[in-house]
Amino acid sequence: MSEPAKEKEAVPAATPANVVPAGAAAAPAAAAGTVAPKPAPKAAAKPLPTPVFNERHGKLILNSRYWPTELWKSPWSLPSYRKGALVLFGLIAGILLTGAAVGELSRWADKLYALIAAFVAARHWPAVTTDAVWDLIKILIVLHVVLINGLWAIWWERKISAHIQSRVGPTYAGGWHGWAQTLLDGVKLLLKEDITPTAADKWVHALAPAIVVAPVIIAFAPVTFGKQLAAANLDMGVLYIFAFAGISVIGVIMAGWASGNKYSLLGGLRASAQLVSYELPRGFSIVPVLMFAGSLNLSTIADAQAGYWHGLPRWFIFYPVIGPLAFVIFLIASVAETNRTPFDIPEAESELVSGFHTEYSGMKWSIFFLAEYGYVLLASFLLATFFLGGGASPFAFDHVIPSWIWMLGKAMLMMFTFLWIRWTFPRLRADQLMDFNWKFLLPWSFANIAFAGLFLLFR
Amino acid sequence: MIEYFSKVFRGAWATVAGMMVTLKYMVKPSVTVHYPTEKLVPFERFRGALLFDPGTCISCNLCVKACPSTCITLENATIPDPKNPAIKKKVAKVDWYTIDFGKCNFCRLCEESCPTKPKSVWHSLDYEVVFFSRDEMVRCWKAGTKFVGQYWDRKEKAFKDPEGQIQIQDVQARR
Amino acid sequence: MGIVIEKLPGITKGLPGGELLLTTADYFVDLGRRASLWPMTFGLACCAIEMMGSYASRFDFDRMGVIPRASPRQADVMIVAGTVCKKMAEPILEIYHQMPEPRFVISMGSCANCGGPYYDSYSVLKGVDRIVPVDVYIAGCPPRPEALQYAVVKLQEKIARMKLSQAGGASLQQERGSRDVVGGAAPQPLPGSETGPRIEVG
Amino acid sequence: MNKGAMAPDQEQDTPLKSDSMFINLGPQHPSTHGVLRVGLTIDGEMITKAVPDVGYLHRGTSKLAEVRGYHHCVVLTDRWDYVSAMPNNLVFCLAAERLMGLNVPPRGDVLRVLMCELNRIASHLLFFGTYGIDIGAFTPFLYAFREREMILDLFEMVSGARLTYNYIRLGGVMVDVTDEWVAKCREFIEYFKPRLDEYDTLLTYNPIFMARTEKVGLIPPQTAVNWGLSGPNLRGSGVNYDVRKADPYCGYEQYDFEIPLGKTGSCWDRYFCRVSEMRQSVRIVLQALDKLAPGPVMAPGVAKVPKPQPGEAYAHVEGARGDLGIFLVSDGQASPYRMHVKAPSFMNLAILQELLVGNKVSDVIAILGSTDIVLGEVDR
Amino acid sequence: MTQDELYSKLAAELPHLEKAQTQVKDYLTMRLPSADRLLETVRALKERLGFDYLEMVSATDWLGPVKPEGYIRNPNPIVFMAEGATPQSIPTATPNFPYRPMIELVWMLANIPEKIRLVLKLEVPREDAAVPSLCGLFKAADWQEREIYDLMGVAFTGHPNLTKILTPEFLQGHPLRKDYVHVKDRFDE
Repeated sequence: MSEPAKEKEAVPAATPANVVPAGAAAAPAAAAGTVAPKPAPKAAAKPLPTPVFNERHGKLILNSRYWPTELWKSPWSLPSYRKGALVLFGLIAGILLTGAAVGELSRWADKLYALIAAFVAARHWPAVTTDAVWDLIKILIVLHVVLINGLWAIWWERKISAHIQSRVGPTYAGGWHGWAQTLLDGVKLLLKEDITPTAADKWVHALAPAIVVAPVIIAFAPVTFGKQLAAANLDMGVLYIFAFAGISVIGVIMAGWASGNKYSLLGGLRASAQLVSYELPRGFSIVPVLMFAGSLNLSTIADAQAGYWHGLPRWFIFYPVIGPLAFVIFLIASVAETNRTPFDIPEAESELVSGFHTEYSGMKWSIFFLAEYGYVLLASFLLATFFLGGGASPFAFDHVIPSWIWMLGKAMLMMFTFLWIRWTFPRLRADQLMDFNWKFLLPWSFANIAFAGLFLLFR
Repeated sequence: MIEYFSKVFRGAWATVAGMMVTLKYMVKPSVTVHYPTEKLVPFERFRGALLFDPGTCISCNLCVKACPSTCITLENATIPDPKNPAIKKKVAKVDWYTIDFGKCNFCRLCEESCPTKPKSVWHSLDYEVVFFSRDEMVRCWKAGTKFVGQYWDRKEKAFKDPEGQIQIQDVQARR
Repeated sequence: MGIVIEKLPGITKGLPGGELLLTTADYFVDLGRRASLWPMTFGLACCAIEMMGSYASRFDFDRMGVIPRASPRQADVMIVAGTVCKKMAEPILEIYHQMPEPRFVISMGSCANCGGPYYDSYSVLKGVDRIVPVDVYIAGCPPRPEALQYAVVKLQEKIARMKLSQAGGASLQQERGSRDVVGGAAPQPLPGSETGPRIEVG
Repeated sequence: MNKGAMAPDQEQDTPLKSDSMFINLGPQHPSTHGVLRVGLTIDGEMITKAVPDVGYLHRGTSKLAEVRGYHHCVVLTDRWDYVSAMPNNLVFCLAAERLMGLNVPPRGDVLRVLMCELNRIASHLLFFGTYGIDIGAFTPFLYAFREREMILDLFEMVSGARLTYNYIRLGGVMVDVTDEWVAKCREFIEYFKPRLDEYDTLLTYNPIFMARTEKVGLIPPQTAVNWGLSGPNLRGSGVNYDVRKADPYCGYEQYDFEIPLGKTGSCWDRYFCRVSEMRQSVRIVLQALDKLAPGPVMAPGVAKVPKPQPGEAYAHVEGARGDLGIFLVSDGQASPYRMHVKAPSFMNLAILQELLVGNKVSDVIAILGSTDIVLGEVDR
Repeated sequence: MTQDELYSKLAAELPHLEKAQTQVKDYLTMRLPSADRLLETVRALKERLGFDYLEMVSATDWLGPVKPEGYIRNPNPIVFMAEGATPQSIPTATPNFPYRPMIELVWMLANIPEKIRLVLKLEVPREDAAVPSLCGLFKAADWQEREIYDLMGVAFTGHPNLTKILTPEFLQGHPLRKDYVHVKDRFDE
């Protein structure tokens, strides 16, 4: 069975010469009655037709193996690459143009409010109805920001991670670049069997997702989405957000404990330690911002960064030393707060299977993800507000693009940073995570407050 | 102090350098093959699903002996002896031939041992072979059966064409 | 959700316009189930490497919405990739029971199909369909990643044929005897049935 | 999941402590690399006892080999260390060739070396990727697989399969390589060299990765030798033992390469040994490509059903995971009378029961991953 | 060190070792006359001759050709075929081959700095086969001896944890013994 290759190659070359005798020998061969292999090939008389590649079930790639060496040599010669770049450019241009056409959203909001007020007045309803309806609309909008953000962020994360990893990500669901992937995942998860393990504490197990997701929705109330565009213009907005965001950790511990699984318990405990610790540098890192802005109101903080220094926007991140340091600490602490790599020890897939949500299935499980991405969005908006000037345009000459487009753009940029960090780094160990927090982030955030104080003192 | 700062700086630099690597690959074209719409054709030597040509087989039993997992079985064709019709005489033709794809190793030992030219049993390039029941794993060939063979459905007691196999080539190449 | 899926279709069917409603619901339910089949990261042997390969850049399972989940609670499909040994049979059964309905099983490679090269080994289970019902078997030793993707495409086609109004709704395995059953008897997931293929010792 | 599988008597082995807890890792766990089960008894964060439990992939290959022919056994060997099957094929063929007295032609030897080194790169790439996942970095896995697919393409081109090659046969190799293949191989090597530096940026010198793996899972050289470790696990401890140098086969003595050694025997050292071995393998591949002189690739007169003279032979090669040996006994029949596999992963896994004790729970995965075991080879 | 040098050294240091009749190809193979002196010999080899790396522990059952009852026959499930599957070729006994009811244990020791290996052989009777364990000298012997115990049924006296390692709990017998008969379990219906 293991003939030398040379011999094997030699045989087909010799066959044409044997065609005539083989054909003559074919007739008696059928009745020969022996099973011994005959060297004279009787079927060689009838040469087989050339193989036809079958393109019925999809385009066949014959000469390429999609090696990076051939694809990366000249990417612009690939039609798909050109098309992708064009689509991306078109999308950005379209969003900018739409923004320019729509203008400031707060203007439309005022008009809507006036419309409701006129409607209420026309019906002779009590005047408080106007505010009630208006608040209801704002609540619905904020609620949907969180919900739609889940759909969008997961899709975006899958696409971004895929492209980082030389893949393409969801493609088929919904047709265009898998836009409906998360939606369909949601449909499926909604209809999955909802398992409560026998070892679980039934009520706590069911309550935990709600306790995780409710604070993030509540915490979105004072977030500004642009100029004069916040559901609640709270004077202590920063404190409010931090206070509510801290509640979720209770849900995480409940989830870990109630599952009756050791991995979940470990995940829950790790999460509690981590989330509580990282609250501190996260809070302290923005103290310099508050000192410069002199307010806890998010809109005021954003407005305090308006204006330009010789074309460079007066955003807080551009303050020498203090700004970048505060930004980096806040970013790192936010990544840790959202349980994402490199700080994802509570749900470390390779160690704790899925951490505190190991035993959750179906919709309960997806609610955890909704909360996680809600926090990512919240952190992105906070980063944009505190450090990137909120809705301020980066260009002094720009008066066309409205503030909500800039705000959204900056928030998405920050979100991309979150994803980028996640798909680049390995995970820290639990004790190293604590070391990093207590020995690096926290001292430096204190030092940063001192720097800011000195700066303000000698300004 | 300097040591501390240099350590922090080095750590930060390594971190940023790592992020630059991922960013670099993000803007490069992806290497993905969009499988159901684009399909790689395997290389010529690929060991895909086995095919069999009942026309050329001389029923020599070499492939049966070569198979490491005894997934091949065959039976000689017989003709009645002209002198004594009661005695069946074996001829160098195959009566039927089966391959159990459930056991098959895809190791090419059967193809290498096949003495006929062209090969009677050979690896095609078809890799898209799935089954929905155990019956479909056993492919049978008789004289006149197509190269891909048929399977015996025990529930319906009939030979059926395999449905889970997409053929990449219409006529399968053989060495 | 169990009640909604199991009982509601029967009730809806009786209502006026119920059939239409069910058909529409079927469409979306099937769409959702088809588009997001999440397998477990559950490798046994050689085929697991090809399974990993199919998640990797060249073949990118994520395009079809297939992303691996580490916990069986969040998984829809179990890809039995590799030789199932008798010692491993119990954990596999346990994992299968931990998965929520509707759940599917893909048997990948010759070993999982019916023992493959270890057909006469004393410690290898002769096919994973002896302990769990299998939806799709893949030939190959190991199959190429495309073959796994093809199996997922076939599984999606199978899911598209699922109807909410059917009894049980979720379990599709009864539709066709995926176990080696003559006469289409209902599969029994536990070992101990006498319907498996004949095995002789010696 | 996975709860309650451990027998209660094993929990009672430790003296009763109110705060010790039993954790069952596997057999289905995302980072046990297959079907390994480790029973961990922990006291707080510290591991007091670790019991690796193997056999979930025991397929009885040694028993099966006693009724298979020699050519059939090569097919079985593919499936021990399924990540690097070429050295498996090679070691069986070497042992059987010693029994039969076959001499492989030079080109066959060069091809064997070439394939084994390519396969070593593929295997270490898989380690690189999965170790990244163990530590929490997902992207290196995808990058490693992107490069690995190219090697698998090369293998598919020459042998027709992506994992279970059955390429190295008794007396030589299955088939000769073509010029096109050689060109493709060179193209891959040229592409691969700069990628290794990127891996270093991405993972090797990443501060988080180094913090996770340095000073973790230390194996002193004496311990490593006493436990019979081999491969990068042994060399990570600084013991210079490589079968390619210590007991050369297939003409490895003609190649110019170095044996990368670690310093402290930590997880990072073991990891770095593998990454450095990839560079050395690249060197060997380039040399082997230059060495390819025309000639036969198969020894003449290999029987279809070989029946070697009664005798015993031992052959070992440096597989991707270490010193892979085969002890083959023939009684003159067409099947081996006894085949014993000395599997490096089996030995590398055994040390876990000592290595894990005293470490933190979070380090289990880092240590387990750094030993780079393949369960198919552990259990056979 | 070459093999001849090693042989002369062994003859001087450990005279009770004999050169084995069947040499493992390309390695010096020595035979121990009895199990009593195993520990002493290996300790001397380890401490005096530097063989501190236990490479392999193996065992061969010399009873005769393997019994077909040790394998599961899983016929081709083809209903229209009476025979089922192609019968396996079970090896037969080689004439004039010294089959005997003994189990031969094989140890392979290596001296890493000297690049030399030594094979030790020891024959014990099949019934209640027992040899001293090398666990005290080599940790590497731990799992290898368990494997041999599990598959071949050789008891290693003094092993700290001599339990099954590879085969499932319910498997009866030692599969690599030549007279192993597979007992149907609940997974082989």
